[in-house]
Amino acid sequence: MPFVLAGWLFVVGLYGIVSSRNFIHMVMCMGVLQSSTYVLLLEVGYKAGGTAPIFFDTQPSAKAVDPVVQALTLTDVVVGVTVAALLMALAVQTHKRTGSVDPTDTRIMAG
Amino acid sequence: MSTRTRLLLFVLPALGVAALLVWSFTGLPSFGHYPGPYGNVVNAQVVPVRHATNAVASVNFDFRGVDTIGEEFILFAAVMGTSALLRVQRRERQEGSSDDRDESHPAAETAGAVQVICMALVAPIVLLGIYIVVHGHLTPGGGFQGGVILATAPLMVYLGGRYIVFRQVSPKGLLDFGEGAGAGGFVAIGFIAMLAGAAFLENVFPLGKASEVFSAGTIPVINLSVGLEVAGGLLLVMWEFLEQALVVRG
Amino acid sequence: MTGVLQGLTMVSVAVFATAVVLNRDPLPQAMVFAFFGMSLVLLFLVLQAPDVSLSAIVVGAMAYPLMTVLTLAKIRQRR
Amino acid sequence: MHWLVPLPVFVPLTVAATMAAGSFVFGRRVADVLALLTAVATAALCIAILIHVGSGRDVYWFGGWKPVKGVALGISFTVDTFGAGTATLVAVLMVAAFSFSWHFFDETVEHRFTILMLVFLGAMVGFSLSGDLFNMFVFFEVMGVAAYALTGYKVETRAPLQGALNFAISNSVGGYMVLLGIGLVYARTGALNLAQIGRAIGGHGPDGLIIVAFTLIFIGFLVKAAVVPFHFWLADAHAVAPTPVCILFSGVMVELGLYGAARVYWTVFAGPFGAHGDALSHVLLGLGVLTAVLGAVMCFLQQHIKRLLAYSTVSHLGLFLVGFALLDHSALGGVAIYVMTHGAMKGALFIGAGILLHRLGSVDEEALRGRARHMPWTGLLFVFGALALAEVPPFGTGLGADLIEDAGSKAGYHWMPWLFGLVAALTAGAVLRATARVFLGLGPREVSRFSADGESQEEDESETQEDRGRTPKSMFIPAAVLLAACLGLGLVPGLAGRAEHAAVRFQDQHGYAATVLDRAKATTPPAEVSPAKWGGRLYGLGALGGALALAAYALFRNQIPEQVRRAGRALSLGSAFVGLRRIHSGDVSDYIAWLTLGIASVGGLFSLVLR
Repeated sequence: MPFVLAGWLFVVGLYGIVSSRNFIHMVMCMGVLQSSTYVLLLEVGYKAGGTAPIFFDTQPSAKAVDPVVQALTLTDVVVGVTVAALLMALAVQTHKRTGSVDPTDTRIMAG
Repeated sequence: MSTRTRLLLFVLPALGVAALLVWSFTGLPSFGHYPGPYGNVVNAQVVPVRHATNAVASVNFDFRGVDTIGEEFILFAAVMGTSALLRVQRRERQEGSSDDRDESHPAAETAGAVQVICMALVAPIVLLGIYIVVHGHLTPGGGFQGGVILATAPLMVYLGGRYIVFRQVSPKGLLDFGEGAGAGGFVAIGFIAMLAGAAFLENVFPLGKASEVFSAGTIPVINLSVGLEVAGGLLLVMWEFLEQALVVRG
Repeated sequence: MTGVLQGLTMVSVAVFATAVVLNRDPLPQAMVFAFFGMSLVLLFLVLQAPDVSLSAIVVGAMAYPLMTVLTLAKIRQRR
Repeated sequence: MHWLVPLPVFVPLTVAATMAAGSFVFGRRVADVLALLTAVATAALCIAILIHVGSGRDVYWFGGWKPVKGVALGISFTVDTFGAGTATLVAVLMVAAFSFSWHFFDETVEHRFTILMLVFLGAMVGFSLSGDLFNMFVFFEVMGVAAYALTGYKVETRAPLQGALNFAISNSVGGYMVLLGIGLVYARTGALNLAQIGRAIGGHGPDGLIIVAFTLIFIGFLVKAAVVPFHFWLADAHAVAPTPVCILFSGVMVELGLYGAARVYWTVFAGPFGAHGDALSHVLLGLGVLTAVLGAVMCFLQQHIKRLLAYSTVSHLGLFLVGFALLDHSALGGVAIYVMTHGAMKGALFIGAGILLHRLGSVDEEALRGRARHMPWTGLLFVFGALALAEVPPFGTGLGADLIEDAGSKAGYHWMPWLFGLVAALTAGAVLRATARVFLGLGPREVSRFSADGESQEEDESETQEDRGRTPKSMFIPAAVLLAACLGLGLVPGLAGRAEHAAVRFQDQHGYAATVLDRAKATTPPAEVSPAKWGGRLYGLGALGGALALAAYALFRNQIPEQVRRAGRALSLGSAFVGLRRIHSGDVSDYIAWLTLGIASVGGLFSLVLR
């Protein structure tokens, strides 16, 4: 079952975030978690024996995989990288203020 | 919570989540048997109705163009946010003498050969980026991918050890302008359709002949504006990150 | 043939993802993450998604590493 | 398909992009004026749309892609009264926020803050109006990215960075859960339009895929809605975000999470789960009660006024979830009224906190003890805010609570008035206590329990550096207007009936699908509307009494005889509270562990009861 890969990525990503002691590591684990959505979407839209949904040199009648999930995944990729940029910027500033990127050292609010 | 406690708290629920996901996957159609209908209808309409050959680009910029506007504004907000978060505080300006940073070469250690290669790569990268942007409606690629590639050209200049040149070829005001104009241009195309009496973002431009560069109506125009935004935005982010690194050095 | 190729890339995605998570030192992790990105690109290719794999390339090979390296460079400088 | 519909989303976005493009032209004041005008225009557009949809629905097909044989090719905005009403609330609160920030920041604030606020505005309106599942996800993310950046805006201090990181990581995980759920649903139906998905899965009973997809999408939205145990990020973010941003966070952004969950439930999942309504209702009621009580208790334990208000928002979200859980049109109408009036009230209270910060440089109850004696009007603002929190008639919050309680009693949950009373007493009591301490100097001295409080004081001052001699009118007036609106909404004749009819339309899955896919004219199915009555309002007075008693206890507990205090200690509530506070650790890894626990337990419960 190829779909299990998506589940694995999601759970492994969660594990990474939960066990992480470094914000930069955490951002990359978020990337792993998010890749579960890419994988699920693209696997869902796949057709056995289908070609890419580009009809530049093939006939439109050719059996092509689903373009919609690919468009969704494209959007998703952009979301991922932009959120990562924002999180990195936050991590940089946190480090500047506290000298650390460990969530345990840097927190000051609780309760 | 200590890491240990947290992991103990996490283990069983994580197994539960995994079990739930696997249970849901048993209800999926088997791999390779996409049931439709959305994608099939789109595939059938792209060439005859839209005169575009890249179905993915047609979905992104025509059928579901509003999603992509949203996507562009995610990028836009992230760039604005990143540069707001990395803005150099007054306090730091006073501490680190920022005036002398123009003479510093952050990548000064770069070897001579690397410098030459980097500078030689600039032109091909720009060409490749433009090619990928303008053929987005025909072949894989488009504004986003081409925009990222375009943004790396000035970075090559930077890696070539020319920080001053980098700042000259990508002045901040111009990047701001490019980013804003790109995002705004996309929305403007939507409004143009409304002024023409059609729905927001309706493809009202001449459709041309499929598989030619000037075809598919608004799609290539939107690609251009997305390319502008992505290149401007990405460079702006890099600019801010570099600026940060330099203030510290200074 | 396609099936074997797909299976292999899926396994490699799973392996690299696990490696990313288990690698605790950010700089090596950034490298492993680049490999993970490349394995995703391959997977997208065998799933007939050239558009997505192209953007995964530009994100995984340009935007992401640049950002991570700059962030790490910045953080290391201050140590 | 009316041309007005896309405007309130794309006008603010256009202005934001233009401001970025022309950043070297605009000065700060030009940008401020432009932003305020845009927010006013957006509010006007939203109200126009609200009037235009009337008692029907309007479907706007972007790109002109109308559905073909029941297959939606493009994206639709499907606007009904609730959608347009929520959008109006967003825009009105944005007007208040811009007005407030006129004098709030010193000159270090740059145009980027205003630009991010405008993107935030457009995104929230888009989320309210959208009729497409993936499009909702996209606007959810736009709203998220703008919100994370706004939370961390005051980068010169540590707490906002921590708040923003916790917020961003928790909510991004929530967003990806939604997307995973969308992937599952798409695999089953090949559709992304809510109406089309609903129709495609409507006829069948739920199976594993549908239950898990529902769990993922629902919890993803509940992370934004800060339902326990997904609520941890909220207090961290709300306590540190700039005050104008807090107005929107507490007033409407969090509520949008619940709105999204409700929209998706009634357009998509009500079909397959219809036969299991009772079981679903029980699970959601449990979550709602837990959230309401925990939020209220945490609220009472706070000293940091913004954090206190943040926890009261958690508690109210619990009440809204309880109203949603009844799956009944009167209760949902009540929730709608409560959300509107709560937004106005919470906006006013956050403005009050912002005024304290502006004038006195702190929002810490203990640090401010008695220092606001010369600010009677602001004090009055807090007192009226507390009255609204206590659901005292004729504040609209009371009307909303009434409708929900009535529906609950009808369904056999006779404890419901007690729950509402408890929440009202604890949250209003906390605000009254803080007010008495800050404006009158009452009560015993207390040690700042957290080092954070001491530090945040120094930090908060950097938010503003203007002359602090008096409260600018641009701050006070929006708060007064919002409170007046909270009061006035409770007095609008026939509001309850209209809200209930709107709820009936909101819950009418077949009618929704018919309007979207078959271009059928929207009609309101006949429904019994509860008669207008004021009897339940006595609870409001009772809750006010409780709030006064609690505040008095907190302020004068040293005067209580020792024996009584010892008896109280024997209940060992104190150590329970310490434990409760310790759970809110400020460490985002902990939050994700709790989130995982939440997914597993809620998903597990759903899989047991919904089959």
